[in-house]
Amino acid sequence: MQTADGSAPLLTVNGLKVHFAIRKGVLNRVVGAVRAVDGVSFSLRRGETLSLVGESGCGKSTTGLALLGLLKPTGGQVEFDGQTVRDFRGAALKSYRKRVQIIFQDPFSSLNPRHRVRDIIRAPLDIHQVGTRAERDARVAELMERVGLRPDQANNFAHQFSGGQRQRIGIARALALNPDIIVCDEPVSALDVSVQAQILNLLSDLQRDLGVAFLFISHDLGVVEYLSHRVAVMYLGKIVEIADKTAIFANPSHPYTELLIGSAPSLDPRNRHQFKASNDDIPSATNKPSGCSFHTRCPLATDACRESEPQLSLRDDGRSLACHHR
Amino acid sequence: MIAYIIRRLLLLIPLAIGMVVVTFALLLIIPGDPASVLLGQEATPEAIATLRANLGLDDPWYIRLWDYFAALAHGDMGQSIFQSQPVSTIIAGRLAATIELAVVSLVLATILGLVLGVISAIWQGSIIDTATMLLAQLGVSMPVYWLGLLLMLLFAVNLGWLPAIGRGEPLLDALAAALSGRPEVLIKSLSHIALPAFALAVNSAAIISRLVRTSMLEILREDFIRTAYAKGLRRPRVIVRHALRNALLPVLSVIGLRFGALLGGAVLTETIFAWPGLGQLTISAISQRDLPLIQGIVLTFAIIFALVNLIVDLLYAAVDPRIRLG
Amino acid sequence: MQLPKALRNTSLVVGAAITLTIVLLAIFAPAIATHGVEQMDMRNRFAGPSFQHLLGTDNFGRDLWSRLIWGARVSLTIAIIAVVCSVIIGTIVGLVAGYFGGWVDLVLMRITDIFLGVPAIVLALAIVAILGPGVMNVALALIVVAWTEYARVVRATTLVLREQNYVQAARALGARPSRILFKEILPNALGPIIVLASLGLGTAIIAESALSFLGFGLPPPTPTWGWTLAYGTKFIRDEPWLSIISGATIMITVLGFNLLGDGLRDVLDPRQLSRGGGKS
Amino acid sequence: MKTLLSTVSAVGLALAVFSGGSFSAQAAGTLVVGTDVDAGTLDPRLARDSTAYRVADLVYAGLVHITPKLEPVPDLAESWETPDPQTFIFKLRPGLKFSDGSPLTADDVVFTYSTLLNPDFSSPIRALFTPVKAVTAVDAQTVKFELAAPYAPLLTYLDVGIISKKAAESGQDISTKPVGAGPMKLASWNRGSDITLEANPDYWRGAPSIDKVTLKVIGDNSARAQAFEAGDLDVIQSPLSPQDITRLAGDDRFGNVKMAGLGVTYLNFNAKDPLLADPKMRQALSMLVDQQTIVNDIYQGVDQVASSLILPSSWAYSADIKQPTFNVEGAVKLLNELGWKDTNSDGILDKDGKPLTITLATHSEDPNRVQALEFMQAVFQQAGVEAKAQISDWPSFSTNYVQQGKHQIALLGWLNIVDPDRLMYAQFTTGGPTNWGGYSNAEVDTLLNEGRSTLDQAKRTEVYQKAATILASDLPYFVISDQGYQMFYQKDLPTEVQATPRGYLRGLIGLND
Amino acid sequence: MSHTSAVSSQPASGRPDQPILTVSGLEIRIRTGQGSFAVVSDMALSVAPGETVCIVGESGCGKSMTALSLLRLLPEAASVTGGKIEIDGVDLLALDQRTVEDYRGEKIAMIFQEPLTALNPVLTIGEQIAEAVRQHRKLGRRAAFDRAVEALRLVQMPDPQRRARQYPHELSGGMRQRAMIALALVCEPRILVADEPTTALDVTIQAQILGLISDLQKRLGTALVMITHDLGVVAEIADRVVVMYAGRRIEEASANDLFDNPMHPYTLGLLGAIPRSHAGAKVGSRLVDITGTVPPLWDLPKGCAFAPRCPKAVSRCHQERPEFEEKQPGHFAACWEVTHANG
Repeated sequence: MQTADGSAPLLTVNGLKVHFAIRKGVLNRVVGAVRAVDGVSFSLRRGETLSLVGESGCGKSTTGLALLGLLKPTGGQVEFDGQTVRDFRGAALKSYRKRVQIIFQDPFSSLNPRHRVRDIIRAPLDIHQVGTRAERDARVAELMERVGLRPDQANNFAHQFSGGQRQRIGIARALALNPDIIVCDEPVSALDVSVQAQILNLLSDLQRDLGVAFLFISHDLGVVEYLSHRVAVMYLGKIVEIADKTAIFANPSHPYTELLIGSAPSLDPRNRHQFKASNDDIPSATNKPSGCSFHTRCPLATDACRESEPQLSLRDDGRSLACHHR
Repeated sequence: MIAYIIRRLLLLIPLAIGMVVVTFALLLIIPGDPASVLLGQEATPEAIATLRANLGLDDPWYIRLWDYFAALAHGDMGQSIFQSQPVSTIIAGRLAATIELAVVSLVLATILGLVLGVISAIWQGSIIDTATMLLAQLGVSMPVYWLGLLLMLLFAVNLGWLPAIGRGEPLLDALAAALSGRPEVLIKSLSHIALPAFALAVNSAAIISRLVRTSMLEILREDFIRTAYAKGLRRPRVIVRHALRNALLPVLSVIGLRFGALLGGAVLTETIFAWPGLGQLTISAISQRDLPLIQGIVLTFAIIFALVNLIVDLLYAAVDPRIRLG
Repeated sequence: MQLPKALRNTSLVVGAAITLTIVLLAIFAPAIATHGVEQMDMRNRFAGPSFQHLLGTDNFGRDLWSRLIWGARVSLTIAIIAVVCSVIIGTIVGLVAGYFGGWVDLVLMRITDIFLGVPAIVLALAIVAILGPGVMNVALALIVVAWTEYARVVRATTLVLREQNYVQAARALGARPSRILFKEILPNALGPIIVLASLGLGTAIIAESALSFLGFGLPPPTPTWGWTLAYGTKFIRDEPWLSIISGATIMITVLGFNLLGDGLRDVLDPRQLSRGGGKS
Repeated sequence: MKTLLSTVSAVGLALAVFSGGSFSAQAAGTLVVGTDVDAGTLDPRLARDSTAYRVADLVYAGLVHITPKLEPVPDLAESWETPDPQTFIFKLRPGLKFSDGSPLTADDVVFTYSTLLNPDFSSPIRALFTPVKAVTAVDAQTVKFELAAPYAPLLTYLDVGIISKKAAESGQDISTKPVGAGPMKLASWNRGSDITLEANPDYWRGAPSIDKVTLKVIGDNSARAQAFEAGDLDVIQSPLSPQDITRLAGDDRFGNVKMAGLGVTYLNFNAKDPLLADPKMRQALSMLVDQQTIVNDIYQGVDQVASSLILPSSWAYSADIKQPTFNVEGAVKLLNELGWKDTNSDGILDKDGKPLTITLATHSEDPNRVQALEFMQAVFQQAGVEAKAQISDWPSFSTNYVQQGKHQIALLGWLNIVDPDRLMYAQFTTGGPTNWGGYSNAEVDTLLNEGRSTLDQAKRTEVYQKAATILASDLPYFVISDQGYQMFYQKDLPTEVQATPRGYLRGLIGLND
Repeated sequence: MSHTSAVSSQPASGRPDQPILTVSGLEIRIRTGQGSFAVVSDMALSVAPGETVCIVGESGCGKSMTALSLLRLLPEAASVTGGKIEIDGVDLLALDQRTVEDYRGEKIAMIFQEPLTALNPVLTIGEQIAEAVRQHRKLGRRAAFDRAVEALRLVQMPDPQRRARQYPHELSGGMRQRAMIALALVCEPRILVADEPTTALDVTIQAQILGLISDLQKRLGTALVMITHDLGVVAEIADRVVVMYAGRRIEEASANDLFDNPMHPYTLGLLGAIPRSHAGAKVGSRLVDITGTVPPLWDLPKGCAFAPRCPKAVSRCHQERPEFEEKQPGHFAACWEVTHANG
């Protein structure tokens, strides 16, 4: 698999924020905010896979939804192909919608149960009025084959397929308009291991053949390690470390990255982790700890961590890190 | 919590204004005029005109509406055209009777509904279940007034067990009388309310029993029921403490809605059983085009309905710790 | 897969059978009616069931059987018009309120609350009093009362459906709201709507009869069930047949719609549709 | 039916807990009377419903009292004289007292009538007193009525209850707290439910033999009848459902009074409608009204087939005056003569290509009228007249329809016809206030004016019979039936029963005439 | 009979203890409108005190049904139609309902996958645990509640006094699962059945909970039956492993043996499909792709259920179902293509 080239990034996210209001009182005034995504910056190059990894509630999915315009960002900028997405109107927005697609986690709820597979895959073509009707149908058949489905199943409904096959349908839909970027929101976490492997292989084949870039959102380090070029680790709405895959896995720098990788079970019973029954809990985005939000769980935490928030900064080895101690 | 209650009560204001305006508009275009009803067939056109002017019916609609709201702001619902009494006095006199009827039949409906619903859920698929649910189906399929007449025919006329019509002492007074050694007063009051309350309750009992059944069946499939069994709890305890308590939650919100339906159903029931409540008053007010009275009744219904729903929501929050009102 | 399941649902089968029977009777009323619907015979009032009069006669000596099956036409027509219009209005309001949210939702739902709050009887009587009795006006009176329920249910369903990933997917593709509402959301909201509508038909039939009972129904000699029952209740003491048969006709019809609705609820339950293989 | 009921009765066992036998409201010296509506007011000047009238009759006393034979006899007035046809002078009894103990004087009478005559007071009966010019007190015991024109019916209208001027002017609400000089006084009034009266020992004839009268409001006629049968009520009276009447009459637990009433049920032809302008048309359509069936089958024989505008209960009645009678062939023949023929054999008569279509209207509150209308419609239809029914509730029917002359044929009724004038003058004189059909006939105008200006009963009889004869062929009204009055009572009542066609209750509390 | 061979042989881990839980020849069927089909067939299991046996497999393989049957908690449509479940030599299936209820929580307890739904939302944590105590111990309300707090302390619930008075939704996922474990262990059962106890948790919390479970197991000497789909979890915690496919065991071995020397092609495939750097496999190479899907249980192929997806399948595999037999000492498999190493 080719790693991405060093050309200009296709997508640049700068200080993205998504806050949800907390309302209270007689007049339902806004009294605070859940800072689900709180200043996230990264870039994505053509044809590469960048993974957003982190535990539930860290804001990785919210980031993905905001990128697609499914949630309204509270702040920050998204640049696509040199243009700022928030300025997009009319045709520009339409073309952005065409070039950035999404694959969802849940293969059940992501396909309309009342539509036939043909209609589901053709929807992007219909909406953007690509080609004639016949051309669209031909494209549907082609896509189905591409993702490993039999085109003669086009008239079936989603519930007639297994989870893995549904995920293939979702992928075909995302591919229909030949996008530059596909946001994959936990695309395999609902699947059994054997099926998960099929889908991961398919995704990696597609990237190789079509040069599409993936923003891969996942909590599963194994999957991330398998598929990514670069990995961004998120914790409570912020990226704490972002680096090449090998750097992250071989040499995790942020204490949280370390904890995350160290928590993944091994596959070697002769070399077990001695997991501690410790009880430190993940704080929630509603009441984030002050300073470095990881300090409540961090073995290295000092007063500085409690008081000031470390910024994400580029280090000599090419990784970006947000930690006072590393 | 207090803020929530205040906010809900404030929301009542636009609702009430809206309802007054809608009712006003309806009454404005309904043909027929209280002046001529008041004066009877023999009235001369001049007399009708004089009365119209005296009643302010000739003023433009916006002045009449404004006057109404201005008076309402001072807590004055106006004077009934026909009963030469303040609307508030008339309604206050009738309200207690209607609420008594609605509450008694709601209690009746809830008890019946719960017992039948739980029984048929526990013995799902058995003859008891089928019979209960068929009964429930019949209950919702019967026109209330027909049921009322049949009940009256049977219990009051043919069997002579219960009085056909009218109301005894108000139940609370009757209760007090019974406590002070005059049980016959209470018996009389109960005997009067039995038929109308039952006729009114059948529909709601049927609806509640079906809901309880569905909700019970759903709860009985929940994981925590399995947990309760896994703890070694006996079946009756699981059903009462774990299943029923949770199954009551959806029932609670329906009871609020049913209360509204009961108030509506009271119109027919009260007419049949000569129950001196708001329902009867509504019919006569409409048939006399007693505008201020109709407005007052509508307003009263709105307030009761809103209050009942507020109480239900508060109860809901009290019973279900997951609900936070804010 | 669905058909045998549907057939195994007793409620559905019985409900459909009753409904179908009534509908067929209504459609073929001209052929099935044994007597003229307005043919009076004052010497033969309140006759019991006999070969000549299957269900006896009414207070004008008219054949009850013929009147009831002709009445089925009227009652069903009114109920269907009322329910179809209520469904259309309620669905559009519910979809729009649920999908767009914000102030659109606020305004639409307050309007719904107002209609819900004004006692149904006041609304219905007002409509009939203003417009005078007539099939469309009686239906309109029922619509004004009934549409709110559909609006509320569709709104609640839409609130759930709009968060579904397939709706998100369509939004991400830049689909217009009309496409999302009518192609993505509506088909999935149809289940509860159909269920509600079939229950609503029953409610409409009862409501129409109640209007007639209060004297606001269609004018005679239209053979409405409401009038037949309303007359029946006048004679309930001495001639109970009339009110029992006409009441039972209404009850059985409503029962049919209710069973049908309940059966459909079971069959169309989305949880059952989406239930894949068993969990391990 | 019986088997069905006994099956259902099993369900009733649960409710039997409440049953403590029968709940008869009857106790010594009390009377429970069923009534169809609650009184709107207890102010006799504003009374407009039967209950208000009945209560007022007990709580108040008027100058005169109207006997069951419709004759005015002295009540508060001891005697009266008419020095000329335009002056009535009443002498009050000495020592009259209101139920609150205060004396009743001529001032109270003057106050009662002068307020009643004030247009702003909007009394529903003001129209009856239109010719009255002034009411004055000659002295504390004497009241003088001065008229603008001779007005024969006046005396029969002077049973209006006299109210206490002092109470009214001190701000007491007469409508809810009545003060009268009648045989009873108000004890309690539960709106919508019941009105209880107790004996007034200060009544000039002394306290009645019944201590307490309760009027129980039960709107539904059948329900009221059932409550009576269940023993909850001692007395019920018209309006009653005919089918209940038949049953109750056959039950020997109950006493039964049946008499000619003071009301008529009639068809109001709109003479201004082009279709109905020709009396011949009205005659033809009248011949399609099967009075016999309507009266016997729908009204179950309680009412009587009417033949003219003069009621059988009236002194002016003559059996010789005849409206057209039911005759379908005759009607069709007449219609044919008028040019209406069934040229296209669709069963409906037509003329100039237009079918003969007519709208029959009534109001929805009275099920018997609705049935009568439906029946007539069927007969019209059979005779080739396309008849449409229009039924709406009373306020829309009266205000927006009949009173504006928008109807073609309306089925209506008049009540309280204590004098022939009351059914004819306002209704048929040209431009009369209740002449909704726009009927106009100079000869009738003259006769009716004459009828009210002479006090000579023989003369009046002649005049009214003449007018009625003309009207029976001109047919602005077709009178279908003369209403009957019916009362049922428990046979174990403590007093002797004397009924009046108006349903007043004095005859039940021991105050027989 | 195949199952007897599996049961008669002692677990390879070499524990001397008598098994406290023995399952043999277990068959579970589900009734439907059209008849019934087996979801678990010929299942056998034997667990000693302090031992951990993992049942591993993908969705629909019958592992959860097996777990539920151990407490006789099968859903209504399912029932045990054959075999034995013995706890301390007593056949659970032969007991009357009341005695089974006495066993639950007292002798054998269970932890479920999703602690949010497995706890009653309207009762506090403390109430729910105390309820279990009072069901099995003659204790007063107060004492039972104290016992519940103790149990919460045992599972290292922070601030147990306060948490005991909270409702499930007020706790984080990790704390809920701790509460669930406290609930299961409060009456010190000899056997603990854990059905995917960490699947719903984040990876760092999963590590804590796995640590907690094995910690407690060692301290209390509980026999643990763990149901999971995650071979990583298996590698971390299991003494012995049973791999299931389509309602049947296809391989059973000690954890070490299984990961060192997986025999059944399905096990091999599962291991190869895990995208994780582990012994021998290099990340970035293509994942093993088990083609196709699990066949529906009501329509199983005639021979080996895995044959249609098996890269090594021969014609015999499609005709005859392979016996589940000991291929090496303590290592069982059901596959025609795996030969007996010892004979």
